[in-house]
Amino acid sequence: MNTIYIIFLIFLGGAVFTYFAGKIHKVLQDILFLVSILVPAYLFFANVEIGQNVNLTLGGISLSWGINYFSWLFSLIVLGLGSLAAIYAVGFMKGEKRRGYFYFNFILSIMAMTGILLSRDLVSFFVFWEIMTWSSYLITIYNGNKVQSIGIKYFVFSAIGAYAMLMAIVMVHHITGSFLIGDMIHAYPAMALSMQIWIPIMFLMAFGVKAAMMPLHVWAPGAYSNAPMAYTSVFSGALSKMGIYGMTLVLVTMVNHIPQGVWFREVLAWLGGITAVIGTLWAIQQDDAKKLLAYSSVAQLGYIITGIAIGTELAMLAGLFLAVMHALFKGTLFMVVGAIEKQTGTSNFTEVTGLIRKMPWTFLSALLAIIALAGIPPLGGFVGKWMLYESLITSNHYLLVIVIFFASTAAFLYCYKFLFGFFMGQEEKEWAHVKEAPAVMVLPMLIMALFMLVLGTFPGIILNPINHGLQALGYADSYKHLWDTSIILNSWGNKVVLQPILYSIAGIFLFFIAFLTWKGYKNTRFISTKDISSSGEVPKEDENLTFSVGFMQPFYRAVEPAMRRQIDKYYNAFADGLEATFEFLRRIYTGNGQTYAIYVIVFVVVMLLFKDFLF
Amino acid sequence: MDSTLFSYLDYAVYGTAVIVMLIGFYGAMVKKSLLKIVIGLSVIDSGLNLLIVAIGYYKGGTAPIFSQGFLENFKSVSKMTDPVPQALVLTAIVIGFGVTAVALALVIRLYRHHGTLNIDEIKNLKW
Amino acid sequence: MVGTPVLFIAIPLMAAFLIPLLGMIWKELVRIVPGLVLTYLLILSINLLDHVLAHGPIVEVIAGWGPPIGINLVFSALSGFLVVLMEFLGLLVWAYSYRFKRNVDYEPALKYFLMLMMLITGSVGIVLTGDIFNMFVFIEITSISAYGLTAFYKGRNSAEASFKYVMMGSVASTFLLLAIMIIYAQLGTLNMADIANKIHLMNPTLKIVSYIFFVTALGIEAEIFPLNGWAPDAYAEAPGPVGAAFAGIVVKAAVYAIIRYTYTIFDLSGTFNFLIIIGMITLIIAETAAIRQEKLKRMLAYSSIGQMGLVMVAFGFGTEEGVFAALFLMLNHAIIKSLLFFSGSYLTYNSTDKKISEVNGMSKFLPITSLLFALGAFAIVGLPPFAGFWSKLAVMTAAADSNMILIMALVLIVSVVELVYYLRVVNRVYFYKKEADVKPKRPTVNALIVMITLGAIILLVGFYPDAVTGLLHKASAGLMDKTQYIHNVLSVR
Amino acid sequence: MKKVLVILLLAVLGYYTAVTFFDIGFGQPHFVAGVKPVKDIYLAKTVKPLTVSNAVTSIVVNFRGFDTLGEVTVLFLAVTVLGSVLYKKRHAVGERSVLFNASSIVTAGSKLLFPAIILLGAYVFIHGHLSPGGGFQGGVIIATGFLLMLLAYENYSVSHTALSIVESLAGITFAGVGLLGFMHGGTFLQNFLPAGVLNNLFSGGIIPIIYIAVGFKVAAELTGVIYTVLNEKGESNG
Amino acid sequence: MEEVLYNVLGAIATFLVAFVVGMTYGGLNRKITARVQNRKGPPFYQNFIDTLKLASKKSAIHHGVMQHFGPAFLMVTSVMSLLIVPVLTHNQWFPNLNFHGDLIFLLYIMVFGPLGMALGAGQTGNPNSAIGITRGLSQMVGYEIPWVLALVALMIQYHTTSIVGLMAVQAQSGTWLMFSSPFAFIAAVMAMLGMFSYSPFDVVIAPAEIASGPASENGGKYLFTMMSSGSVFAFVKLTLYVDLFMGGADNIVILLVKTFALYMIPVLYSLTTVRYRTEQSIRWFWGWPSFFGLLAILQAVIF
Repeated sequence: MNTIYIIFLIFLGGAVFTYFAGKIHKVLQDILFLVSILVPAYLFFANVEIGQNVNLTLGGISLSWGINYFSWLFSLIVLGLGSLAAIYAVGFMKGEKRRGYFYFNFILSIMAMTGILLSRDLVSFFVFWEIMTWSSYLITIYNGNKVQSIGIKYFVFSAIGAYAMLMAIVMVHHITGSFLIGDMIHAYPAMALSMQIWIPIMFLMAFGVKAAMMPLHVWAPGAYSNAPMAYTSVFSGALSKMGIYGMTLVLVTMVNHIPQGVWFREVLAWLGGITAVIGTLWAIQQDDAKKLLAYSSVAQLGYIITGIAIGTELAMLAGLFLAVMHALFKGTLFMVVGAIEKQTGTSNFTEVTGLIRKMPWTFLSALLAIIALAGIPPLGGFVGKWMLYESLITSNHYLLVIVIFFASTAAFLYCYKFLFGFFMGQEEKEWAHVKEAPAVMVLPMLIMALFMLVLGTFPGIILNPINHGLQALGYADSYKHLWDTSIILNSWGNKVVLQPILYSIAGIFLFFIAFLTWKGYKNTRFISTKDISSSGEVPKEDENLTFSVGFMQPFYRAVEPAMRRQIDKYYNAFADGLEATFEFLRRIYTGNGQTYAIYVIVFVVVMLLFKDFLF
Repeated sequence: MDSTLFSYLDYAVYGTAVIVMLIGFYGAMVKKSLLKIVIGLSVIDSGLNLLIVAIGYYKGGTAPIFSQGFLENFKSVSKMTDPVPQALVLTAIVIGFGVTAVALALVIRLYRHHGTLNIDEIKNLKW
Repeated sequence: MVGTPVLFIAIPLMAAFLIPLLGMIWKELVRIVPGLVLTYLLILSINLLDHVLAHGPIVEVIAGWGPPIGINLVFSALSGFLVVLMEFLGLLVWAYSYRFKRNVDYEPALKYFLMLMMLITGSVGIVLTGDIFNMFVFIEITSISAYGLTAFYKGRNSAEASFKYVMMGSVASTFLLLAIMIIYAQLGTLNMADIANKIHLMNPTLKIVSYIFFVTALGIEAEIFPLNGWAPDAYAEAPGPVGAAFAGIVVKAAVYAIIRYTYTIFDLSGTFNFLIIIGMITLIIAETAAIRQEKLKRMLAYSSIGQMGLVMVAFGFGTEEGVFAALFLMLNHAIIKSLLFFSGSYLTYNSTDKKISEVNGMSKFLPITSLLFALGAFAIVGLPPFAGFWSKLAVMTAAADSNMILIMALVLIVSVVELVYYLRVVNRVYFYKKEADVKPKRPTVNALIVMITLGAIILLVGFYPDAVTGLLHKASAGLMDKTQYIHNVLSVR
Repeated sequence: MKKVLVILLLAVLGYYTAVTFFDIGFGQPHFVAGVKPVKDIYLAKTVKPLTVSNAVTSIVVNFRGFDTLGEVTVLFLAVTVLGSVLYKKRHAVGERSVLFNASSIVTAGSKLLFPAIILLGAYVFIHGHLSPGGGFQGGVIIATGFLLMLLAYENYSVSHTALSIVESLAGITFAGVGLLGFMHGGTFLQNFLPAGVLNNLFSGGIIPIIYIAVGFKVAAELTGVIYTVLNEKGESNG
Repeated sequence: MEEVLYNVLGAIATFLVAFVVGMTYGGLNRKITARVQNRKGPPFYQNFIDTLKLASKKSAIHHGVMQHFGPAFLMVTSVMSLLIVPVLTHNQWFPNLNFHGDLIFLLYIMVFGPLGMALGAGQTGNPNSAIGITRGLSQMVGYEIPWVLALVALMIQYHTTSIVGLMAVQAQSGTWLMFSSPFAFIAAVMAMLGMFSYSPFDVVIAPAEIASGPASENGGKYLFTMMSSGSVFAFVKLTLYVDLFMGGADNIVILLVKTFALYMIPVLYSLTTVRYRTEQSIRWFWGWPSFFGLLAILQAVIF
């Protein structure tokens, strides 16, 4: 049997067995869970060859599964992050209720994402897409909070997207007579103009929803923050990348072939930019870490969308690199929040403070991830941002640069808020009992933090697969050509101009650590944060001086007029209006049998009157 | 018999049947009492049955019975009225009876449950 | 050959007449015999279907008179498929109700099972018969059993629901008879194949009028929009399994009748568009009404109506693909909606109002039932990899191939509405706190088995749709080929 | 308002229905040209192979006997539904709830008339294949007899069990005869008895048997209906 | 190897120059402010005395590791920016590590320090620090907009993202960019007002209100590091402006003249205004400065 089948069977069987294993023993359940994620991941990277295809026919539809370089790139995100998150989840879910439910859906959603990447035909693509949607939906509502508002909103948006995609799929099938993606791409240039425009739009709707693109993003903050953090790292890190994956495919294989494509790209790029700004502004205002990170995810996805939409080779490199980075740092950050929530029971900045000495390793990973998120030099985030700006400027998107730059500058605000809110500030007695999260949770975070560090210095590690992937999509090899011509990345490769700078940063840094930190640290003694001098008097032990409520208020006050109008409100008003209409419509059923009988006569009479028109 | 007069009679039979039906419909749809509604329903049935039987009629036709006299006098079945509508009407009547019986039983139940026969007050199920 | 189609009618009738006598011997027989009969008929139908798929349709004449003189029964791939479905569901409904009715006295139990069996028989008869008047008789058998089943429970508003049903049902039978008589008065025959053969001779106006009357009459059973006032009430007030039987059996038979008239008998031009229009209206109104429901069963009822609208739309495409999609939908709807009714009635077992809010937090008390309900909800909104997805895909493909883009979009938008209200209920089942005064009732073993069987079928069809698609393709090809049908029937002597 | 609307609607409906049937025409051949209506075949075959005098009976019981089986079932079902709808727990069943004040003339007359009515009914359904009438008509006549008795006597009662046995047996006979025909000739309800001579009592094969069964059944069922309704109690929630 | 040695020595020399100049400027600022306000004011070398005192102090306590890291981060940033910004052209004693695209790099590296500092200040647990930081970061987002607008305008107009490239452009054409791109210059200078955090944009430290804000819990060596890095950073910023808009400098005298001239803008402006609230200053930056920035971009795109 082919490895691909085996992978899916392990996933599926694993999901079911894991679900029921909880009835036998909890540890068995954990082990089964890990096995059913890690083994397929191993098999995938070890045994599945790129370019290999398997075909099968189901329900009269021929399905085809296989992998190319481009999807392999995303499988790195999905299975890599998925495996780490799985390990983390074992720690996170310890002692929680409904573990079987969680594990089941976790496995299924990893399977679905793998399936999406493996799909070479639209039907299995759609099937896996929907499985991904509902499994993630089920985890989103796992804790039972706000299931009706957040959960349904997520699902409705996903469904609207998915149905748009379904329409596109069947239209493609109508035109080409086949469900294969290859056939669709092949037939696309010869289609009628209206089809050429509508099919990408509908696909982009589907992908835009998952990638939390601007008018379709309203589900994301709620869903991201409501899911258990062990899953949200995958949700925000990997699942949203499926939208990016699809978007890239549509843009490259379809939109590029029509002259109107440039409008698609412009609109998408701007939507991405606006998404970034909106996400950032809202993130700054949040007091809940989960919400903050959720909005931040929306914003980060905006950058990625912009990069993909610009579509020059450099922009693609930037977008995909940012995608990988986003998976890493946002995965880490959600894990951090999860660890904190696990240890303290809350994820609210206004409640938790001063954890830095209690959870040093968590803090370290959070710090590195935040630095990467903010795009500050030594870490990988900077490389992606840099390429993005460069590509925006070289492709003449001047205003967009400003927009993106504004978003990423404003991102510092919430970055700091995140770090300060949890780790800094007064160390309160209330949290004195807090301990570092178990190793099984800390380890994945640290591994990812390490990756970010490495990628900042050696981005080629991930740029190489991206390059292969882009070549698979028909882009030219950018290894020499692009990295040479790029103003930023000139003579990258082995002899890197940036590297001396990075080394010198490291050198200076170490120097000052030696000069100031180490020596100072040795010579001074630690005193509690209660013992602060400058405020005139020493606060009492039970006095809470941490400044955390309304943290970024000055900034928020400045941008308030822009934030009064929320898209969310419009959607809600629309939905309420619809429901009111429905409420009115259903009064047709008056409950009076006579009225119903009159309806029958009305029906007959109307048909008789219009019979010449109807038949 | 005068042929024009007879053609008016044509209209009379069908017309009566249709009017009976319409009366039934009116009763079933406007009257408030459950019993009157049921009566209306069976009036519809009556009109309908009349209509159906009328279709089978032929001018000057005999009953579709091969009595001794018929066999001797006519020899031709084309002189007989159409037996099929009659057979169908038989079935329809019986079915109508069944439905009416059920409806009446339900009226009893409704009266027991709601204490009224006014259909406007029996609207617990709606929307 | 193990039997002929007439046994589907004769045996249950025989049994129905016998059961009161058997009940005098041993009361339990009243419950057992219908099950035996249904089991036998299920086996028989499967065998016959097998035979039919290999050798072509069976046309059976009654009383030795070949068409068009006598009444004939046609067991083709299409009707065979529906018969298997109905007998299967009937068996499940029986098994589900077997102990469900344990707390009921002997006498009502006897009547319940009799009516249930007659309901199934009537529906099977509608599907099998090749004679329009005979179809009328079977429709009446079905309706009267349905009236009785609807009003089965005392102390609820069931009589009210049933009375509305009776009112509309009698109007329906009036129009049906009128339509039949118009056709007879013109063509002098009642046999479907014969009518189809001669329909082009008919006066076009009369043809249209009779078609309108037919659609009105059958539309009441098939829950077409302005004619479906009875449906939500009846579904809501009938015993739970009966709701499943309505959705899975009765409505299917009525839809089959409409389709038979539209595809085979009449040769009018605008019928397909007409089906699409009424289907769309039904779909939209029903789904919008469903989202605002406070009672679980009413919600399921409206959903069922909506699904039937979708089936109509799919039939309205008028292509073989469309028919295939519609049949697939009917199959899925029958299975899934039955599961929903079965599990839903246990979720609200001890409540009088059957409010949706009363299912809150039931997953803790009824884990398997809740799981199956969720499975059904997911399947009916067409989420892969469950059964509903394939039919939705088929409908969409058919729509695209008929260039019905707008229809497609509308259907999908409405599906979103459907999704919302199903998910709301599932969320309540799993994530809300149980209300203190609600007492859950554990499902009986046979009910569990029935529900699990349905769940397994949903998964089976979902993961391996080939299990049914071959059959459905044959059935849809059979429906499309009108001349073949006429030939098959009329060549029998 | 509602009335006006209904009247308008009904006017349109009535107009179209009437026009349709006027188009068909009354009392003259209305079948479209080139069509050979089945009624001619029915009439022809009624005499020849079936040797039944009453063509309606031949159609009802033989050509379209299947319909009749269904029809009988409808009646049977109606009784079942009635019983189900009006079912009461044992302890709630008491005396008849609907009582009439019958004068002694009525009571005495009823006693006198009852056998005659029964006899008439029996006559009608036995001769169903020869003269107008048949099982249904006969059954109804018999049921009228029982109705008369029930009206006249307050304490007159019919055994439910007996009724149910009769109707079951009659139904079984009908279906059983049909199945015998199936075994004999390969089709359901096929005639397997000698046809006899036209206009004789013993003619028409299985038709008289079926009609007798139908007669019994209809009689039993109608009586059952009447009896059930008469025993209905006026109290709420039975 | 020898080159590396030169580089290291040169870097130290640059640092010293920057330190001295920055400190002096800071002292002069105090002096000028005092004179304008009709006070005598401290001597211009007062800052040197202060730092000396602070450097000689020995800290006895700390509030955690991050408190040590904070000033270090700040210092690293100052030095990094110093190394990237060309101080003097054609002078081997003032080497720089600039490379193509360093403007973007600089934009990011410049916020690295404040963020690190903010972390250090955060761990002290002093609420005043946190308040100051939120104000500072918010204000930063404010002035970054016109600043980036100006920079992007330059990048567009001269097709380079490197400081050296822009300097080369000026050398080639002989015109300073402040004349050829006046709008960009105006926007950049207005942004500079924010960067220096002098009045009216001094809500960040607001000495009388929140006890110097971020620095409030630091003393001794910590404060010394912060002050010196602040001085160096001021020098870096001024030099950067000179490089970008005023053609750079060949020798140190010209550099001092140009930088001092520029430095006078925020200093003098601060004397005429009163403190803005944070949101007021943010809106101020998003008003006219951003408008000029947009004009600059318009100019760059059109010409």
